[in-house]
Amino acid sequence: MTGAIWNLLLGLAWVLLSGDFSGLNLLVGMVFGYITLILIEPQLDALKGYPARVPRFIGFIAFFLKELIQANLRVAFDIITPPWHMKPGVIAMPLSARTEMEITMVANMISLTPGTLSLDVSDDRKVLYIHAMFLDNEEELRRNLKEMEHRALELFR
Amino acid sequence: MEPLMALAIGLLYATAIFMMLRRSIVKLVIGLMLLSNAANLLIFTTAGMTRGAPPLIPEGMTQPLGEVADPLPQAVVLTAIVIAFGVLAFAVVLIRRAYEVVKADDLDKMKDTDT
Amino acid sequence: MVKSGTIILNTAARLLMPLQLLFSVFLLLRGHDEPGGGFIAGLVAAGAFTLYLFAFGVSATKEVLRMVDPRDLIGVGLLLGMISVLPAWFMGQPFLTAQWWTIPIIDFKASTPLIFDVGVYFAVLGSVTGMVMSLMEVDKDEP
Amino acid sequence: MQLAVLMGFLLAASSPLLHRWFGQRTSLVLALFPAGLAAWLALQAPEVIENGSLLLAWQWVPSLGISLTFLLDGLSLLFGLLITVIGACVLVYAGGYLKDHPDLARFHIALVAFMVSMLGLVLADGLFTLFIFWELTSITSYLLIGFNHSDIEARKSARQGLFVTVAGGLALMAGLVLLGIASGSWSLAEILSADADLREHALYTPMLICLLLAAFTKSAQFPFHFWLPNAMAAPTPVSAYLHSATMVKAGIYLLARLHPELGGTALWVGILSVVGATTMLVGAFLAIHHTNIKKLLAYSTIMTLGTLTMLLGIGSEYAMTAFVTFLLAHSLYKGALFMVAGILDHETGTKDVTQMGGLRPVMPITATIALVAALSFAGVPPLLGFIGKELMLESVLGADRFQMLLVLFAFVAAILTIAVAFIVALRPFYGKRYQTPLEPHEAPLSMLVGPALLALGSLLLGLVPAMLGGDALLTSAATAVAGHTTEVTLSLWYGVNIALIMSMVSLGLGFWLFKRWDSVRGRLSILNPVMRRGPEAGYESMMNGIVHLSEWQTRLLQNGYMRNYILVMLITLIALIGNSILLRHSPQFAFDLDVRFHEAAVVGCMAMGALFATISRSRLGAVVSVGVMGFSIALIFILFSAPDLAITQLLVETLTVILLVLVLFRLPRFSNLSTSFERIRDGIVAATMGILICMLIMTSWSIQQFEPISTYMIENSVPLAHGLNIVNVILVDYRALDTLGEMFVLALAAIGVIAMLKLRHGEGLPSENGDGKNGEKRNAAITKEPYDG
Amino acid sequence: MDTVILIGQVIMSVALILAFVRVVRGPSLPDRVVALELFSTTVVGLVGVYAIKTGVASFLDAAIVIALMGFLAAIGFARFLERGGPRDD
Amino acid sequence: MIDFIKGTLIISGALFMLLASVGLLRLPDLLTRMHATTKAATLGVILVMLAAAMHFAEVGIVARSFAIIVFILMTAPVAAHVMGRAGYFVGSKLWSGTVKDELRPNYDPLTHELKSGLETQQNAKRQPRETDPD
Amino acid sequence: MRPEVALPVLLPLLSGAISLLFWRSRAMQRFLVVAGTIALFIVSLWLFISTLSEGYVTMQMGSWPAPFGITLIADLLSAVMVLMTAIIGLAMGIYSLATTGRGHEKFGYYPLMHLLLAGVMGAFLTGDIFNLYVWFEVMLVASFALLILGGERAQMEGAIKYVTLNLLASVIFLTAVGLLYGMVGTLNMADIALRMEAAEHTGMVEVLAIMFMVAFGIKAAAFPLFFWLPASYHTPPVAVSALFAGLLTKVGVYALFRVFTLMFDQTMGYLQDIMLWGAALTMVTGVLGAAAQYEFRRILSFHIVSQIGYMILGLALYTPLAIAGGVFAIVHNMVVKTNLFLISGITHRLQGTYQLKKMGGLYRERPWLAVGFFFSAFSLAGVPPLSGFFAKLVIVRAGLEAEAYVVTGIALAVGFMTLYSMVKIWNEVFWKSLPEDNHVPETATPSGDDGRLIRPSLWMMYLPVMLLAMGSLLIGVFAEPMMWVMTTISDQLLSPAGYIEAVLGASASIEGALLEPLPTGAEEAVREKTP
Ligand code: NA
Ligand code: NA
Repeated sequence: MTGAIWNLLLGLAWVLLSGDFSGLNLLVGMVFGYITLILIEPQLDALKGYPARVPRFIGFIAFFLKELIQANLRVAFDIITPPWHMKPGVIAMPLSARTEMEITMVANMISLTPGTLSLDVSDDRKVLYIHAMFLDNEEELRRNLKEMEHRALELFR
Repeated sequence: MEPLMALAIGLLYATAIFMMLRRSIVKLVIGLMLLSNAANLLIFTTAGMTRGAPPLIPEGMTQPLGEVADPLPQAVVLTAIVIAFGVLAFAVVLIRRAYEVVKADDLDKMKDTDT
Repeated sequence: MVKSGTIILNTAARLLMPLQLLFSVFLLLRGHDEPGGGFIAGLVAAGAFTLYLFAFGVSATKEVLRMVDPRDLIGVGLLLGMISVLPAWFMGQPFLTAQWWTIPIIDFKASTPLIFDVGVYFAVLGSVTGMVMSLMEVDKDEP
Repeated sequence: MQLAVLMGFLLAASSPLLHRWFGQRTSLVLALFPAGLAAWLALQAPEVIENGSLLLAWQWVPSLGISLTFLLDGLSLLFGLLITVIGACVLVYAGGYLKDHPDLARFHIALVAFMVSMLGLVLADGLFTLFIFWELTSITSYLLIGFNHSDIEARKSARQGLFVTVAGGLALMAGLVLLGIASGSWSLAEILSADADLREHALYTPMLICLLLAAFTKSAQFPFHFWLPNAMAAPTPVSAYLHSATMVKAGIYLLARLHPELGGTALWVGILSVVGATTMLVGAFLAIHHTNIKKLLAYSTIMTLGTLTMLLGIGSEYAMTAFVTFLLAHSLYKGALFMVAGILDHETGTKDVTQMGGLRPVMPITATIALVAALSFAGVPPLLGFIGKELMLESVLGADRFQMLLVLFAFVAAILTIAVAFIVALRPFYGKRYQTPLEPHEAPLSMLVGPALLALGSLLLGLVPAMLGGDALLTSAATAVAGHTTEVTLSLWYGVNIALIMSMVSLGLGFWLFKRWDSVRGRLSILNPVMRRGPEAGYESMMNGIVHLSEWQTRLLQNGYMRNYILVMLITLIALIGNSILLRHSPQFAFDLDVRFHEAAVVGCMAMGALFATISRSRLGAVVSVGVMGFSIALIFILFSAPDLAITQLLVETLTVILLVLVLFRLPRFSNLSTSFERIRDGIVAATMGILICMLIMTSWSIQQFEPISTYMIENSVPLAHGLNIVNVILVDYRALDTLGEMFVLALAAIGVIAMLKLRHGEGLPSENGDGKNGEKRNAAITKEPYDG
Repeated sequence: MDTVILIGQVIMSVALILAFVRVVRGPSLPDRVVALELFSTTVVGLVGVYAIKTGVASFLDAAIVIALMGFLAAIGFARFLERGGPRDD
Repeated sequence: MIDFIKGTLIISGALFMLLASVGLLRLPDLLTRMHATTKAATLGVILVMLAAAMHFAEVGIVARSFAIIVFILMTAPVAAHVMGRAGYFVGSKLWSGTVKDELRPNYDPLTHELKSGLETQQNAKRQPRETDPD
Repeated sequence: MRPEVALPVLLPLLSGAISLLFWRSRAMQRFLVVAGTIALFIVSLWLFISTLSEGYVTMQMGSWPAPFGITLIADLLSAVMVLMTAIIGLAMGIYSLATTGRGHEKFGYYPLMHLLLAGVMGAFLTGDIFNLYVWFEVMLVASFALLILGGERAQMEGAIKYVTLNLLASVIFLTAVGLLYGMVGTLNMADIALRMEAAEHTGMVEVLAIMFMVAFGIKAAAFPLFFWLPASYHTPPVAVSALFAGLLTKVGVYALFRVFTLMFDQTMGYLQDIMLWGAALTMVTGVLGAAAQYEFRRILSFHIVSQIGYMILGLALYTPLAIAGGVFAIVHNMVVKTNLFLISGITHRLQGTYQLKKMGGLYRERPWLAVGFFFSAFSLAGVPPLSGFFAKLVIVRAGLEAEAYVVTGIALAVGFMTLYSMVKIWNEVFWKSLPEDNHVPETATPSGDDGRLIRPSLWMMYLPVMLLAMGSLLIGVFAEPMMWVMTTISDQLLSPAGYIEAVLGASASIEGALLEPLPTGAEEAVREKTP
């Protein structure tokens, strides 16, 4: 993520320096920034793996959007058709993610996807408490969540 | 549009004044917030409202394309909003301190300095 | 008392604050031509610090600000505002008459209105941050 | 001369300095000043007598008609001489009376300042100059009466004297302005010499009433007389000078001064004769009532002042002659008697006449002076007082109106006066010797010179009236008062007439009364309840009334209930606007509704947000609701072409909500404190205001007929200001001064907030620990703790 | 296209109103705050549609600001709740 | 064609927002309502912004639209998390149909400690919450 | 390019900003307050001299021609107000050095003071109605902050009322500005004056006049809008009270004078009576309010209200002489009322209380203080030949000339009541002996061996007091030049053409401002801009 910020920063710096505040220019700046980051990756630990992540990131977005739409449709269906079929509940999901950044990403993904909402992380950061709307099939839910976590973590590792 | 706004602003003034007449200092502050918003909207409205033509000039031109909304009331309201924000922030903290000192959210308990 | 901002909030704040600050600078610099300007930018920046304050508390935010007290920011802002008033005087024009200079190398148009807007930015940033910060500061020492 | 008068104020101010140089002899040094002035006046006398008047021009504030021009005619010359001569005597006397008093220097400041003011008063030609000096005499008199300021009675009396005279002063101001307006001039000389008859003027009556009020209060006419006896709380030299010889005669002076222009009408004659006569009788009667020597003299002064007023009211040529003669005689003997009273008080330690007696052997000179002065007072030939009384009775007998009443009053007063004179002058010195608090000795020379001189004056002017040009001076004065030439020839013998007979009879009766004084006084005490309800009681209840009124008003208006304040303000606004737009004019506007659904929805959300914020029972519900309103407003700004505004509104709204939330945490929940009556009342006021505002917006928007100035701003935004965002260009260029002020507002609010939160409980104030380090330490200690969210 | 935009605006306006209803109904503070969040998000949508309708891209700047700063209020309320403020207030 | 896509995006975006608000209004408790708002509203914004991006088809504006999408995606879940957590901890009532609560037993309302439950290798039992005492 | 018209605003802003930047350095702030106020005094004097010789001095800020930019303009009234403000500021600067606690110094006392002065100056000099609002707010927020400095209970209670009611006034002001702009499309006051003459809806003109009257009436503390003043002015540190007393309400009065002579002169026919009775009731209620009080500063506060009545009476009578008198009263009051508050501060320092009943003995103890009080108090009561007398005389004369007998009578009676209160203070504080039970607190009186204040700082408190007392006397002695200035002011005010010309140029006329002729017909009369 640091890499992304740096990339954006560089892009903006480009925009500023060139004095051309158009979006096209920003995109150009971003591209140049990306190239720069590839070049300086070896020097900075924080940037490790960033260049490689960008393609994976785009793939992830596609996956994520699919999930998002799916989830919404299901929720929509349940909202509009009483009586409610949902079986909400709070479950604890053991986390593979370790760093704060990873945990946050995973938690946010989960919040945005299938009928799940991250409530909190335990103090020892081992467990993420999730409010789920459809606990009909808890095992499948946990599996899906794990897959989501796995895909997200791929981006960072 | 302006007549509808006039009605709404009238309502805003009324609610603001009603809140300012309460005994609770919290309500008083909410009243002040409503009041300053109402005044800002009033300035914005009386000058006339224009749809979809912000006072911006496109890049590379010297005059806007066609008629644009009057920018002056906007600037005036912007100034007024920020001023009102400063004043309200002050008022908000003031009621907090007043409550700390007087220990009551009741203006009737704050009349010792007058009588 | 509940413990400090959660991991999620903290991380988000750490991510969002620089983004918001950057965005605020963006708003500041293009304010003369597009929606934005010193006030808006200053408020966004103040919002950024507020987020950071909520997530990490006062002392951590003070560390981020290093030795700079919000009151210094206010002072700098006001002073910049005043400084932009004066150049016209030396040119024999009424106060606040805009002066425009082109900085040669980067072809950047500097002007007193820009300095003025930057002054506004700092004054707003300092004021709002100062208010929120001192509110939170005193909140802690009471039951 | 003006310079001399003004220098007098400097001299007064420098009196502490003089005390450092001359010590106890300062009084003598200071006395040189009035003596010099007296000499100067005396030198002018021939010219004045020759020409009638002398004008010494000196401008001050010509645009207001205020000049320092002095008008020197017979009247002012007479008064001027009295003021300066008696002033010199009193200064010398005071040097003895207040010897070693720690506050003597301050006394001199006030006394000299008073003397100068009084002189200015009688010499002033400008109406407002007269007023200025008039007020100065009141103020200096206040300081002198309150000389013993640690004594509550002195303070009260000083205040009373001041209030009564200043109240009159205000009437004087009004009267003089009216006089000026009516006559078209602010100069006495011009007014007196003008042809126009002010008596016919529409403003005559109000003007006269104002002026009379002024004169009556200053000269202690009934029913304003009560302050004068109380003023006896002043040191005796003050009483001698201010409250017999000079200041109290300022009102008389005013009447005399204006008599040629305003006198002689039925109103004038009626008021002056009746009030004067009443005052005369009341004064004389009350004098008998008291045993305090100074009070006796004070009431007898009131009697004299009444007499003088009455004479001015009668207004005949005789009366004029009597007026000037009586005036002069009274000043001389009463000044002397007061000083004698002071000597007695000083030497015996008491002011009670009944506690003195047989003092003649120990203080023979004083006794002689007292005798001479008292005989003049009593109107015994061959003293000046006799001539005065003779003329007075003559005038009364010749009065056109109220003749019987005046004669009766005058006669009774004469008897009482004689008794008083004997009580004052004979009782302490003759008869049985009483034990007094102090062992009496003859007074020091400094205290004897003054009264002796004055007593001598009474005697000599009686024996040889023409001496020192007495006749000429009085003629000149009488001429000035009458407004036409009035020859005064004083003589001890006018032949046997009714006046003489009355005089002699009264002498006898007066002596009889003196003999039976103690028993008469005892019998008079049954009148005490009546006297307690006199004018002074009226004054007291008025003073109390002011305080009660004040308390009532404060309870009514400034009652601490802020909603009442707001209500009053709003109702004022509503009433004024409503009256104007609904009753005086009619609102005119077109109701042209061109609204899209989403706009209506947003405006509705905004309005409902506001409404819910007011009716919500939950504070944070209200805050959220206000947030909704804020977002709606932002959306309205967007929908109507104001992106900058929308962004600002959004940010401000968010930050306001955050501040509120931070603060509300500390505050209690909403509670319903108002009654339903209050809610309905407030609701009506609020709704009325809302409707008015709605109407005003419609009207203002409908009647726009001018090109807005922003057209110029739009046109020149790029060419001249080099900016595409016109709103921002306005903010940082066209109207940068607004923005400059605005950023300071925000900064100020922040300073205020920070100070409010961090500077507290006396923390950091000098009284605590020097420089407020403790507060810092406390905060520092706290910030070390882990943040608790 | 205009019709589509109009329909979109109407739908979103209804969404705004419904969100506001939740603000009014509460019952607890978190409910209201969530409704406020939704309100602000809906405003972003409305602004987007309005930008399309008018062709003024500058309006999107306001949307950016809401997207970036709008959630601060919610965080403020959360802090209030976590510090022990009454939730049904 | 472009117009059709734009139109579809706008209408569907608007419908998702409506969906979110209907959900907000109709769903039974705080947490379920938050499901509706976070997901549906976010999606709605995304769709509308995609439409805007298509409409303007200028790089700068497209970038802005995407910025909005990114920002919403970054902030919405954070807000939801913070609010949900706060709401849950201060005791918002859960819907009676709630089938499971693994958090409650691991949370100490006095110290505000939140255990993972993995300390003792013993997972929390299914334990719907009692009605709120407040 | 006339810098002197802008410098009185810009200098205190600059010194305020610098002072704020140096908030850590006490010495620097103390230096700045002296240097700043002296510099301010010098430029104000410069401005005064310029206006004396030229009548009007203007500057178009940012070189934008009027009415498009913001015009700063000084006529003689502005210049006099500016000069008086600078004098008060200087006096307060010196006085504050001796009275301000370190805590206050650390938390912005001096910057607030600079900026308060800046706000006041701005209000006096601006020729733009919205800019006037901005300066009002600068002044107001600075006063808010000064008012609560210290955070005592009384301060908080007072501040809530002060803040609320003043905000109400600000909102009314702002509302009026909004309606005004909607109607005439301009903010420049000279331009407004021109357009108002041509405005078609006289009812609306009248309503606007009323709104300004009420808004400024609240700021000026006129009846029945004064409640905030007696509720709050006695609560802050005394230097702050004095500053407020001298400056704040006068700005409201100034605004009334400005607005009703320039913009709304045609409404005076109707509003005159309202104002006249408002003025009379202001005088009476103010002075009556004080009668029952026994707290030094509360008495003085009520008297501020009463004196405001005199000033408004001057405006309400609306004759040349009356207006001159009104302005005279403003000038006089600024000097004297400030001074009385300063004196109350010294007495408080000496005796540790503001309660008259607990004080006493200062006539003997502190003769010079007594002299200072005596002059100021009796000047307030209108005793000649001090400044107050001339103010009163001019107004009374004007009132009687205008045949407003009742109101003039009230004005005179109020003079008497003023004396009543002043004598009460004099009797209690100076003449009466110190009551046995007043144990002067240690903190209030850093005392020497004889119980007297021996700090060197006392002279810094005395100096301004004596100078201002002297000022009151000098105004009286030099009443003629004063009157010349006042008459010139009233001439300028009553013939606003000069002002308008100074702002807009000689060719100013309303034709240029009018819109294209509107089509006839009721519907079209409504402006339609919406597409
Ligand atoms: Na005019
Ligand atoms: Na006019």
